[in-house]
Amino acid sequence: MSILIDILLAILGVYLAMQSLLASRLSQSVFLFFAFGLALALAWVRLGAVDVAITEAAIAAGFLGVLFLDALRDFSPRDTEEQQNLTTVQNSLSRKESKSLLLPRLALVLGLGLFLLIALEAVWKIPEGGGLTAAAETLLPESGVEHPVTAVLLNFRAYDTWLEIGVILLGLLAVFAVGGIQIYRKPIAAADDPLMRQVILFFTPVLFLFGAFLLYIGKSGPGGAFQAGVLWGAIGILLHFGGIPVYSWVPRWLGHLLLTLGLVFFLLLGFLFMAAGDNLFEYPPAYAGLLILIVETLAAISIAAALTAIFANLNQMKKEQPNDTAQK
Amino acid sequence: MTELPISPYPALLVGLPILMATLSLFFRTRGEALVGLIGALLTTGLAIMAFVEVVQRGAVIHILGGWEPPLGILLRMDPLAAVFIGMTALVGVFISLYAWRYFRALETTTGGLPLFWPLWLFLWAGLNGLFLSNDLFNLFVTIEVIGICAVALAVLSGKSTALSAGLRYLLAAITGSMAYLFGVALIYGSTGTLDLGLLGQVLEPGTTTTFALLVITLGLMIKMAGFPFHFWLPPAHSSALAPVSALLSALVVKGAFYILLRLWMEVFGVSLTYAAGQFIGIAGAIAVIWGSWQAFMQTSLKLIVAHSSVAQLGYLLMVFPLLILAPGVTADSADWLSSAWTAGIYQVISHAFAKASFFLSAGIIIMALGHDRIESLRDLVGHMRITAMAIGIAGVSLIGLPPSGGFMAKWMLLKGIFLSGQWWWAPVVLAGSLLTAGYVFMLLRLAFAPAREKEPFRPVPKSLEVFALLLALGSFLIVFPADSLIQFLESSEVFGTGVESILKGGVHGNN
Amino acid sequence: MMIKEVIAIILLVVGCFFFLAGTIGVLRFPDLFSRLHALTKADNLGLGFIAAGMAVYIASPLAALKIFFIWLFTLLASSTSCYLIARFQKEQEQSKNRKEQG
Amino acid sequence: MEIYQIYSLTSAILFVIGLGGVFAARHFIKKIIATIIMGGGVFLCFVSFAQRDALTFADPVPHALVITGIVVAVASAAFALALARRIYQLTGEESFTNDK
Repeated sequence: MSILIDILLAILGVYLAMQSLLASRLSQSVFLFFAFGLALALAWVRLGAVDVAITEAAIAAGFLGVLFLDALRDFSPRDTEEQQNLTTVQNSLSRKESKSLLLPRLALVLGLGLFLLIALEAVWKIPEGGGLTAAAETLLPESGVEHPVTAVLLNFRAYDTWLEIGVILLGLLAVFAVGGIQIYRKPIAAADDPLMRQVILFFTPVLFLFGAFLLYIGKSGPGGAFQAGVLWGAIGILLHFGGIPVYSWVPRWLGHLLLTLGLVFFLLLGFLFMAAGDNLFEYPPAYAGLLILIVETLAAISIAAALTAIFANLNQMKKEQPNDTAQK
Repeated sequence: MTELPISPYPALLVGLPILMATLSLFFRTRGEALVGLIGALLTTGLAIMAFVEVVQRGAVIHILGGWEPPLGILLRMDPLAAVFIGMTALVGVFISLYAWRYFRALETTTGGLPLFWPLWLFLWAGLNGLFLSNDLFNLFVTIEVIGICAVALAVLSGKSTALSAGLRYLLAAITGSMAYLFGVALIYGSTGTLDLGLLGQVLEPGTTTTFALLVITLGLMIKMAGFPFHFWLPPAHSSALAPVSALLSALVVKGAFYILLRLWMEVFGVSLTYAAGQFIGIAGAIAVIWGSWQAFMQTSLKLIVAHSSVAQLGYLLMVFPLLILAPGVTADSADWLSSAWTAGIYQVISHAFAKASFFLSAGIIIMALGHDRIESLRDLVGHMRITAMAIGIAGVSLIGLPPSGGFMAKWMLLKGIFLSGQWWWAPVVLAGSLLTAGYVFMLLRLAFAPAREKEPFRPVPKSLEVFALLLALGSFLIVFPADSLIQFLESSEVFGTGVESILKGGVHGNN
Repeated sequence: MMIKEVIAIILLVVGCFFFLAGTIGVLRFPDLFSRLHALTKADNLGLGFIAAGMAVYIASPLAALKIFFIWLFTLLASSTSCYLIARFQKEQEQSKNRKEQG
Repeated sequence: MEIYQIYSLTSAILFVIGLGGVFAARHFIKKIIATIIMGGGVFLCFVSFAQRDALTFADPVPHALVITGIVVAVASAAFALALARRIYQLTGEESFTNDK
């Protein structure tokens, strides 16, 4: 019985993935992709990966979904018209064009099919590896936290996590590199709606509390810096939507401080203990729990700041006026 | 594994540039550049100290968090990693100095470009992290750091051609790293470890391993622009700003090659067959011919140099068929392995110096002329003696004429080819060199030709030209310490080894 | 089977019925406003029944409180977004009308 | 058939769908979505093996890796989106003009 749910979920996931790529309209594509993210989050829950589920729902489906929706506002209106034009044009063109496209498409489909078969065989015939559950279980008491995933993230493989916080900052720097550092303008399409403002103001403390809860609970259960950071980031994004660009209130140096806090503190703490001991990120077991909590809090603040800034910056990349001459 | 001495350098090599990068964020244009340059100089100093440490103590490790593999992550700096880190530092410091001057010169026209320094230092940290990493997943994180930095740097100019090329580059990079990560997932699932050293011992041949090898190789081939995945490289490299182009082609693509080399030699030996080596060699051979021919056909300087990168990376791939031994050949009897390794390493280093110099020179010419159409190079010698010299010297190294590093690489490659009896690669090497000579001499002929009309050569800071020349000279100077360098490398576990492919159960690992 | 399970199952079935009705409404109704109507009203009711069913099934006050909050927040979020979508659509139509007239 | 096998097979399918999408889709946004679907497949693969190797709890290492991976993938996707929007802003192009 329970396996039926998994099969249905798997089929749903594959269907949504296919459809989001095949959908003729861009908005359909994005909404189906949203649904795909949520289906994937369900799959994580089925597989007992609650941490991953929260992360997926919050950042991959939630944050990324918001970015895509925001992009839709820009791309979409022309896209629908173009699609209609395209279909009429295609009917006349398709004869000519399909011949030149048929062969590469056939090759692509055949190649992918073959690749899929080998891939399926490879995952089907995978030998039992055993994983690292046993090792993690033995060393868990020394890590300073009770939740194994947090132990891996912030102690056993803290280096990866540190670099990952760096990657989020880099993502923001990259977005800056595209559009220039212009986060201080007013948001585009801020809601002037009184109801939305009220709801946003209501949700702000709720989200903050929930984020803090996730941060604290990460020590012993699913939750932690990333999930909390995304929730706090959601506050910034919501406020931005509600016409309150929190980011523009913050002076430049403070903004950069918030952005880099997690990364730099994590590293400096690592260097500090490296000076005392042997290795980077080696925490004394007695203080490990406390240190991890501090590192996580600062990381969550940095992640929240970075996500807010990414959104605020992307929000401004609206095409000012549809340039009709550029469009063929 | 733990018997190797522990050293703080590996951690510092990653940590310091990132610290300086975040610090530089707090300053505006001039201050950012100053902090960035200081960061670059400090990192170079650190890299040299780390290199000396490895020379004195042999391979060193750093056990991050004090947790040993398989649960923890190990950084390992063996002579091979040390050479790559040293190369990055030497090339990087000249590019940094050039960039410092270059952006100062640009400041008057564009008001300066922020973000170059933090991104470049992040990139440097990523490269160091990649060369040091001994963990499959950590390698993924480092290539992502490198990928995002590289694309962000490539689009810094903000021109729409650069953005378009950048998006293509980014999509290729993400696809490549996802393919790589799929392989990592399968490897982890079948072995329960991510540590390269442990994997080399426990990995067993089978369908899953072979498929993992296939997707990892495909992913890395996309990342290093190996044929037929080279499509993103020429537009991305040619549309970036000069110091960035130099970084991208001299250093970034080498990262993927380094992982490929390490994984093939240290981890996937059990699944590699003779045919796999031949396949990747063919891809390299096609890249050499195709890239050189395309370079020959271009009419703008940066496009020539960018296409030439495709060809020069092809030579790197041609090392693999020599390292994968035919069935029945043992590693002891294969006396060409050392030559093949030397060829690979020297190709990496000499290409890094020569190509960086080439791109920096192109940047100088663009700065002087406002464009880089090659007809305008007429009488370059008369106007910019030093740049012309840099182009000439770097070109000679690319062709592989003695006594350059490029010559050393190609000579050793040919030596390996003939010793191993795989003579069919030899015409490719020679044809590639001839084509390279074609476009390099075409450029030089123009440079010496008398000017038809007065081209308005704007004055360019002399120091820029000097840095480009020094890099070009570097591609010659690396030949002198060759003996001691090879000796040093031979103390690395992996250097000079080959993969014996006798009676290995895997199916053909590559197509 | 215990009495609480029976109650839980009944509540869940009723919840599913409303979800089904809401989904059919989204698929079959002709325009955006009636679709929104089906979606938010029927689905929120359905979610409420399912939440109640789960609360009865788990039978722990703390969990019941959590489930209640889930329902409450969903209610708030979905009614706000419903209102915003409807408003957006209305504005679009108005501007379209103006364009056609002017 | 174990539960994890359903998901590991699905992971391969998703990976291939995403891979195909990266090459075949034309619109920038769809290409970006395709890369994320690819990533979703890869992460599913990791987590399905974590469930297989569960003792008292599921293998935490893949979970941690996947969390890292998701965040990294999202950062690059946000960057790609920024590029796509900027290109559209500057040129009005929604797909690579000389795409194969």
